[in-house]
Amino acid sequence: MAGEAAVKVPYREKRPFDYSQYIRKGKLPHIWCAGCGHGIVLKSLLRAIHASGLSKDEICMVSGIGCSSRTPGYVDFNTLHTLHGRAIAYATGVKLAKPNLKVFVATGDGDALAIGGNHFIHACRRNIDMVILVYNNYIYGMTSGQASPTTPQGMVATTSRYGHIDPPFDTCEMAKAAGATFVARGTAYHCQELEKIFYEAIHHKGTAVIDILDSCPTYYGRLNKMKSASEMMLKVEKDGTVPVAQAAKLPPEKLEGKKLRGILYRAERPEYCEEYFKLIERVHG
Amino acid sequence: MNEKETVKEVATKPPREKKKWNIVIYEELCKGCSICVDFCPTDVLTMKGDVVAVKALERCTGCQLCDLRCPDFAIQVFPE
Amino acid sequence: MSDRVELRFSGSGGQGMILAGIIMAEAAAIYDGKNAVQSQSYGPESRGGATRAEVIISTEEIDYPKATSIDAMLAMTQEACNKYHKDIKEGGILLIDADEVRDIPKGNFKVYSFPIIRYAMENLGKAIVANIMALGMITELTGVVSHQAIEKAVLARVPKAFLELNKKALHAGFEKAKELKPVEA
Amino acid sequence: MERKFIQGNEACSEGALYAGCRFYAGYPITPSSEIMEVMSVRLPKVGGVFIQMEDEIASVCAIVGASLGGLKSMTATSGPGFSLMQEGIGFACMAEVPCVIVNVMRSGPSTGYPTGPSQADMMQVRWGTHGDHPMIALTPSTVQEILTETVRAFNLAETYRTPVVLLYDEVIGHMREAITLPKEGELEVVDRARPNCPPEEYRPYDISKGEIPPLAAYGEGYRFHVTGLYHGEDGFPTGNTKLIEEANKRLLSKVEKNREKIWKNEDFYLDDAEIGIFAYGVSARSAKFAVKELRKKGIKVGLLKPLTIWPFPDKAVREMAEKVDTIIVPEMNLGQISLEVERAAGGRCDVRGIYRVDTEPIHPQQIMDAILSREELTLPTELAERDMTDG
Repeated sequence: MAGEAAVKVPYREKRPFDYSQYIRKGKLPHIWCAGCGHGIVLKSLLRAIHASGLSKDEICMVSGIGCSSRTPGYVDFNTLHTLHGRAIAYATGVKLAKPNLKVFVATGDGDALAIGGNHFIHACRRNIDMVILVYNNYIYGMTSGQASPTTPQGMVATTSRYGHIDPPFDTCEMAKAAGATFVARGTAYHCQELEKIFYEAIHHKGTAVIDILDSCPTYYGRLNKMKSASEMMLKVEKDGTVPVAQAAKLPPEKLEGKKLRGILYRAERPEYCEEYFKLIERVHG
Repeated sequence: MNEKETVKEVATKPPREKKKWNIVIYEELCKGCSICVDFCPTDVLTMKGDVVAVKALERCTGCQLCDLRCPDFAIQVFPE
Repeated sequence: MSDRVELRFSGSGGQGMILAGIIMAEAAAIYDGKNAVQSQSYGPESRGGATRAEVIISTEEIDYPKATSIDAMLAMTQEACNKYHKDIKEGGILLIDADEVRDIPKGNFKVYSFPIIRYAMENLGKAIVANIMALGMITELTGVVSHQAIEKAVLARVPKAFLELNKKALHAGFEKAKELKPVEA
Repeated sequence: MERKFIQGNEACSEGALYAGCRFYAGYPITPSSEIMEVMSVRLPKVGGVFIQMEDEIASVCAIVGASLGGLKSMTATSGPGFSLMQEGIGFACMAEVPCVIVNVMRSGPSTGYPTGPSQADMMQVRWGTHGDHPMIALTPSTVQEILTETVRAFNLAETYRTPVVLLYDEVIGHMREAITLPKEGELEVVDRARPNCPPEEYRPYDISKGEIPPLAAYGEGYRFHVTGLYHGEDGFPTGNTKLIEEANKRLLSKVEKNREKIWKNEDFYLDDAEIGIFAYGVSARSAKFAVKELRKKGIKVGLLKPLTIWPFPDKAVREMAEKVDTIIVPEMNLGQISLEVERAAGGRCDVRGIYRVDTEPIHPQQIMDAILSREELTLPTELAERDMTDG
């Protein structure tokens, strides 16, 4: 059942939301630059987690290396900050050792799709239960602005000064093709919609991949002549995307250059841990 | 949902005395990105040097968008 | 040196040489109460080409696990025979498949020749048990393990449905080896 | 007592299960694959988890994840895979996560000769990952020892909160010997220290109560943070140079300080030896054979066989060096451990190597010949001048 981004969330959180119940004491301010969307994404996630009723002890958040991968350090869960690209592999070990944990992977476009591409597709193939958040800001932020596997063609990075010629990956298409059973795209700009996508992803059994368009004003913005974080959010996240439900009604020319937003794909398929524990029962004695 | 819908939602609530809001800014957390200022639907906020400041609290509708889009946990809107 | 006995089973991949080696070693180590080490050339050869398994048997501790001077060697193909016979010790034994190994190597060792594969095919009905028959012959020619031990070891390793067939092959090996005379150089 | 005739690699799996290993993640590679094949069959039967990962990098990461989830975890590989695992091993050292990595050495560098034995990963194991780091590596040379040393590898990993490498060559991994399976309780099995403080007080790297802090498991109420960055006792990244230096030093010292407890050697005819041999793995078996033969000829040769190669058995080598004229180091590489022996001997005696890198194990005759005609021995440092075409 593809489509339907307008998910009903059975709650109306009292505002303002008390983030401090999830943020580790003394860890703010975070290291992210002014205008970086990662904080918006994190806040959306925390609200969704709260709505889902998961306790902090039930959650494990694993990350690799990069700006987004600093997320676990701030949140009061079981947290693991690992090697560049390898978060999903570590998360696989944690999940199989403690299948009752809800495992989140905080990763970036470079971390998940370049150095960690192999682990990414194999997690999708196994359909192991974890929520993979790809903070996609089109650039390597931590290492100061090199091109990533999602940098659009023609854009500038510190390693593509003459305009990037590599075609980018479409995170969602790749996740779907590799076998992920929940594939969605959200943006930091549409933070409430993102919260709902997270909420749905948390309740999904299997590999959930969310491509989160998010901005890096410090490098991507500056190198590509976007004056402010807000301008980037409007150009890339607001005007660059169309809700999947609306897209069906739009003529092709209106969709050109736009990315679909919302839950793009959802399927039911046996989940890896459940299958393994069935196997244990089968051969146990 | 976008900010316009939120505004509408607030606006269509049964007529009653206009609710008042307090905006709390945690200056030590604000990095001055101005996202909250740029996206405030009723132009409540402004930049004062490197941090955000309230310029017209009376216009605040309590939509919370400044909080929701603040990457730095630096602004919150409380009902009075 | 001690009573160290070194055996080498060689042939081509798929002829069951490694299994023969394992069974021989188990006969010694599990059923005859001796020490045994089995090792093998483990290479592309194991999927065809020349393959070899080595078994060292001794009542004492076995240190070096590979052959140093071979007491008895089985060669089921010409290629394996050519490649591996050089380590046979003076007075040692080389058992060859008569049809497969036409060019008999020269050396200070006794060569016994018997059409093992043909015999297994014609008289036992399956060429696949040639390795077990050869195992019987090596047992008979060397006396390194007892008949009971090798029989127990064979029966413990082969599929249930083929117990009788393998037992027959093993005993055919014992019998035929008794009649064998070394090939005149 | 159950006597079984099994392969070295199978014995490794037996040892792992005996030690309580309940998680295996791996990727196939000759000559170690039998370990994972056996684990894939046996683990689910004891309620453990086996997963075949997409590569060796993923494998080492998964076992660290599972270990943090509270399970004793292992992987096995060979040289090329071990190279890929290095970053993950460094992470396990830094984050102090117990795990066992088996390296069944084949010839290299690169793909080399996949099915030929070697002992050429000795230094890769010690220094393969970047930065200063502790390392415990064990070198069994019999099938029985593979079992017992696998158990010991888990015990050391759990005791010292560090990765432990079990290191043996293809010959030892693939040969079969009769072994006795230990009964339950016969061998010591160590489990990691768990915290007993209230979760809110738990600090995963707090050394105030001992140099090896207890390790909580994820999902059991202790919501702690683990990172590969330099971290303080609370586990969170730090840029404090004093803390960083202390942490770096403690990582090494927690192993070095305890090396007397970690060392394990076997000696053979060393008491009156004039010539000593230092050998591990299959080379130790060749050496023992040679010692027996040479003793029959009246030549006073003895053998020191390390079961712990890292931390290096300095003390045992030094003691041997005080007794003998020459220490001979036969190894299937071009002098990795012989240099280490030379360092430990500290000029007390001559140290000479016998090297073989043609994918065949060192033949006992090679050792005997070398000892009988000493001029054929090579100084470790003379290697470059040697005629390398000479077998």
